[in-house]
Amino acid sequence: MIYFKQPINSALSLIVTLLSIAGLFALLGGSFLFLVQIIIYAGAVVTLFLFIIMFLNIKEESLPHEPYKARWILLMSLLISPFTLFLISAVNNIKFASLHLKDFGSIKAVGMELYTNWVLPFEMISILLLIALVGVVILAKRETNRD
Amino acid sequence: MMSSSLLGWIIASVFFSSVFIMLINLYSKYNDDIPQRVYTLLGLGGPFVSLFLSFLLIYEHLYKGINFYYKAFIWLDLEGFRVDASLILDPLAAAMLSFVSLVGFIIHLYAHAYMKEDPSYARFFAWFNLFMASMFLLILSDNPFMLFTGWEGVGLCSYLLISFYFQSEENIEAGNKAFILNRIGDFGFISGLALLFLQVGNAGLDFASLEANIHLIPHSTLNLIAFLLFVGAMGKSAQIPLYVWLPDAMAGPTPVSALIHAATMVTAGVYMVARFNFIYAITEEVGLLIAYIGALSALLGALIAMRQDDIKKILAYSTMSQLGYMFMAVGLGAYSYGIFHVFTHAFFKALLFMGAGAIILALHHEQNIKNMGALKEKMPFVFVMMLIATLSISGLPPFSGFFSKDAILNHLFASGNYLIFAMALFTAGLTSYYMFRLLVIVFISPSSKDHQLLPQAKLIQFTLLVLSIGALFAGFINLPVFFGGDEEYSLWINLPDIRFHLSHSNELLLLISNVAVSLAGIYFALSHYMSSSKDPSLGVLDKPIEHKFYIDEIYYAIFVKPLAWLSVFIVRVIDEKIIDAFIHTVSSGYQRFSYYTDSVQNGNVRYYALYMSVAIVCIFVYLGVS
Amino acid sequence: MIDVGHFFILGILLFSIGIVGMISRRNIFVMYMSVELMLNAINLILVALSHHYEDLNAQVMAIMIIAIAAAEASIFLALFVMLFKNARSLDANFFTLLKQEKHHDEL
Amino acid sequence: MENILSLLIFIPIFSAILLFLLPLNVKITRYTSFIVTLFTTALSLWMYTHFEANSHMQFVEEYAWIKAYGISYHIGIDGISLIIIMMTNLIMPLLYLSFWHLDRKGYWLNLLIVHGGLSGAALSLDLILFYLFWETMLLPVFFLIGLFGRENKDFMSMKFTLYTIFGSLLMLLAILYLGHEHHLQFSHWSFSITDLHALRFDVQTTFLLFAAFIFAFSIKIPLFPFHTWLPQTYKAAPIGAIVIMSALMAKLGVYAIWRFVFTLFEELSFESSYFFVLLGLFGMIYFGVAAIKQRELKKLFAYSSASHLSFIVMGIFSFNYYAHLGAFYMIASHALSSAALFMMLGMIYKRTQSLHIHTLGGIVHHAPVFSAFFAFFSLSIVGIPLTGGFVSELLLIIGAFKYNIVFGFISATTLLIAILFVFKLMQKILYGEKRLERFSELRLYELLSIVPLALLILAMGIFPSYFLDKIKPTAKLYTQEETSNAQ
Repeated sequence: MIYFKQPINSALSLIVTLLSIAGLFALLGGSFLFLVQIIIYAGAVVTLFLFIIMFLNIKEESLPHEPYKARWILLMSLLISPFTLFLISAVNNIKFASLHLKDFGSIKAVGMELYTNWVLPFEMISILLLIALVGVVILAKRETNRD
Repeated sequence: MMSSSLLGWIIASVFFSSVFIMLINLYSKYNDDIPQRVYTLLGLGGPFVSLFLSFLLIYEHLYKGINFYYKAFIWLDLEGFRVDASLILDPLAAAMLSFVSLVGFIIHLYAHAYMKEDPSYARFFAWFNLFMASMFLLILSDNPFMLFTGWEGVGLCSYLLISFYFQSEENIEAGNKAFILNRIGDFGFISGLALLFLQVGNAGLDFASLEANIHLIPHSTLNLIAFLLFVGAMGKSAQIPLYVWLPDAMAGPTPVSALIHAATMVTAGVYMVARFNFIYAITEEVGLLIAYIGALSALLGALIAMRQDDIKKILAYSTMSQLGYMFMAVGLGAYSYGIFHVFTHAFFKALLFMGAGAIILALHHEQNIKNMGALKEKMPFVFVMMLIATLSISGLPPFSGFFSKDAILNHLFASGNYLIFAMALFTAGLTSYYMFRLLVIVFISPSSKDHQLLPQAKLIQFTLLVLSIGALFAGFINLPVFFGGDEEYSLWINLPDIRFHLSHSNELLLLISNVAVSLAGIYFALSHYMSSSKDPSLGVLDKPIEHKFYIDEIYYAIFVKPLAWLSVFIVRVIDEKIIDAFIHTVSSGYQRFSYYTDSVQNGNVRYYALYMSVAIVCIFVYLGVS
Repeated sequence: MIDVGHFFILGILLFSIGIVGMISRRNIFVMYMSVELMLNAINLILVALSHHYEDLNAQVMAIMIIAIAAAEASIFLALFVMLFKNARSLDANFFTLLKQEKHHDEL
Repeated sequence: MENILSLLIFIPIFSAILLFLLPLNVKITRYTSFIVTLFTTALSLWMYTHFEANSHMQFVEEYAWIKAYGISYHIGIDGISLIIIMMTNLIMPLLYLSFWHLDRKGYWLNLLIVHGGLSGAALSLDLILFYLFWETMLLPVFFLIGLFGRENKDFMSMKFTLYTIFGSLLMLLAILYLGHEHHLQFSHWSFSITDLHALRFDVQTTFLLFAAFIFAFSIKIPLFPFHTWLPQTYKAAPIGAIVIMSALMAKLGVYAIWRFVFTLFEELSFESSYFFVLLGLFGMIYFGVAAIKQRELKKLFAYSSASHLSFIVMGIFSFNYYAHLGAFYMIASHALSSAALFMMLGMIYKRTQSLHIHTLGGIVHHAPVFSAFFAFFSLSIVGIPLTGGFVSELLLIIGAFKYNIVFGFISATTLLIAILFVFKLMQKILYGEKRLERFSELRLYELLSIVPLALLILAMGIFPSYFLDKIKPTAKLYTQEETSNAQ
């Protein structure tokens, strides 16, 4: 995903990744999350993404010129590897139980949780979404061409 | 000893008259003009009261034979350092006081006539009276610190009066030069005083206590002190090497030259050495040095005076030369003769200057003698007066100068310092030569110009007349034994003179030789200048004498220029290029450092993330290692 | 046998890839996608934790994150549109408004 | 009147704050601040008459302030702080008077704050309190230069402030270290100099602490080679700030050396006296020579001030009675003279908008009264007899001779150094070519602002005994201690 030159390729591979993650959610018993991931992420967000990319109709020349892309990625991977390795080794030290599929994370259970203990944050999220909506409209409508 | 507050009033009357004139004058700058007679009243009244009081006290002193003192207040009282603002009238002070107040008052009268037309009349008298106050303080003080106060005061007034005509920069330069050279002398003076104080000051700082304790000081230190004090005298009394200010000081009004730079202030050095006779009596080495410096100054002054054309400068060099005589005397222990010469010199030199002033005034401020000539018929009175004074300075009997100069020459011969004696004798010849040169060129030799003379004020003539009496007869008060007197003046002054006995025949021989040398000088002058005012050639000496031996130029090259250069060097190079540059490098080092750190913050969010992850990685590496 | 630990490891790897992409690339779209990737990595870990502790709170948190990500995505994209319109560029290096103008004071 | 010292410090500061907060116009501000300074002057005169001539701290006030760290509000006055306080309170109202025409409110307020800061710094006996006031008086000067200065005022106000703050920060470190050390040695915190006096350190620590203090103070004074901020700052600063810096603040640096460095590091001060006497003499000559060729009047007098201050430092490091008294006396006499001179420079600047020697000349033709006063004050810094300068120079020279005969001779050159430029200066601007078209005579308020100074300078020269009586015991106490240490 991070290597493609064209953003559209990246976006497509992101969809693949997100769908895979959705599958993993299902494996972990988050059936509601599985749905949410597919609908919102893969369905809405990335689609919006693709839509925007196409809408902008980005030409080859307006893409950034990145001659040292591979080098950057390699170096960054090397740089970040201690971090990753450390975390992995830390996780390896913990004894985890194997996956035990139970009826856990069903829509009902999550819904109960959401509307009892988490009701206030939930409402706030909705307001946040509303604000984002209004903000986007304002941003998009603004006369931006100053030149 | 008797206390008398009148002593204080001698100073106070002139001091307050000066202060009042100053205040009224400053006040008048805001308001209408104050009539001149107010200033005249104050300016002449002050010195008159002083004169009156002085003679009252001197009369009492002579009549009853007691010294007066007056303690005004405690000036400084620190542990072991007590200076009183106190005055004393002993014979030495009385001797000085007598002629300073008398000549001072006469010159005040003269100045009144001389300065009448000057717009700065008030300023002149303010400073003139301030000078009188300082001079009285110098004479009457009973401790060296008060003496130094007066000493600086006269120097300051001298500066103010030299640069009196401040429209011309030259005059101010002359004033600056006078003050700075005097200050160089003061540097020595105050160092000497400080050393003196540290040696014996705890026991009291008046002259009497110092004299009582002087034997406690080790000889080498005392020599140093004596020398340093003499450095002060060098500056004040225009001796080699600090004499160069005196000729330039003639830039001031003529009464100033007469009073300050001939009769009184410049003799303060001699007075000071006489005051410290208890030191100089036991430091013969320094005394000899003083005598040699005096002899050289006398000779140099006389040599330069031979070829000067400015009438006042001739007199200035002549003053320097006469001061040299005084120092020869006091250096070799003849304090009373030195003071006696100061006394007679005051009369005839003041007379010379005032006569010169009368001529200058009459000739519309012409000072070059080469432009004068044949004035004898036009100004007969002034001519007679000048003749008396010239004969007196040339040391011809029975004029006053003869007695004092003869006494000094005899003493020099008797003390066995024949080199000094020879120089002094030669100088005596030169003196009569250049003085008659002046007299003849001004009054007798034919003149190319026809001068329109201004009328003479009666007051000026009167003052000249009074002084001429002094110049004529002042010598008789110290009639030597040889002439049947008993040196009453010297006995009265009562200083620890060193006496040498000369045989009668020796004395006669000396007398003849002295007079003969003077006559020879007169003869040469007359023979040459009667017919023309052109100077005869002196061979190789011509140029150096004309250029005053290049001393001014040498001083300029050695002291003034390097100092100016150093000043610029310090500011431009050391301060700006080295120290400040260093500080700026340090501070701009911070700036440059910030420039580099600033470029890390390049506004590119990716890099910020990079730094963050680098930091995070570092933390994790650290955690992983530990 | 696959256990919860492997999910963690996957999450960590995804997160690292996100960081690498975020820093290495200059294309703002790719950078944004890297951010999304990191968010998802965190979500994955949260859900794995939720499974491990059998606690639903973590799942709720993941839902919150998704919601916020959605809001954020809309704003991001609006901004991108604006930026692209203004600058005709997708280069992150081009947008350095955060940077202060360099000026040389005396001293 | 037990709290008279606090009144002296806080009346100006509080009135400044009050005037700042109230919406008053410039005129009322000016009148109020002038009356406030007159009031503090009256208070200080009252205190002067009640000051007993002994070497103890008097009018002491001590309240705990921050108890946990032993910081107390501890103030008191002795002979040397008396000089500073009296000079501050005498000069400030006159300074106000000489700038009566100025119509900027901030000017007056800043001056009031400096006034309070100066008094506070001169009275504090607690190091933290001292540091507080030390910085209090710095900031208003920063504003004065930055707001009312000219030419490159921004740069110079920054340079001045950074330079001095850099010095005082080192001092702050040293102060904190001292308090900490007191905590270690006596197990409670204290910053009072009477307590810190008892501390003992090893040689190296003493040296470092000593150096930190000396560094801070020698920037303020300034001593060679920390003087390069001085001429340019003076050139850029407004006259009010210069009067304060030259007449009062610089003196406060000397005072602080006396009060803190000598008290805390008695032995080291004594051992290093040779170096500082030499530095003082060197500075005196160096700055004096530098002044000769200066053509900007403020810079010229900046160097001249520095020269005199180096001389004062020489005096206090000579550690004998006469030199100390001379240094004290010169603090006072030079404060008066330099304040008067800078005030007169301000008057020149007001009339001609220039202080460059080449543009001035022939003032005496237009304004004889002005010239008379200018000449008088110029002569008073030269140390003409009958001015206070002479007495102090005499005592300093005697002190230097007592310290070392060679140094004595060098110190006696002070008679020469100042006149070299003062006389040239008088020649160029008072006399000389008539370059100025017009130059109005002194006005009444200007006269009122300098006449008291002139009278005081004369009084100090004619009756020094009267003034010295109050400070004699202080000077003696220290030298006695020092000499007993030496034996």
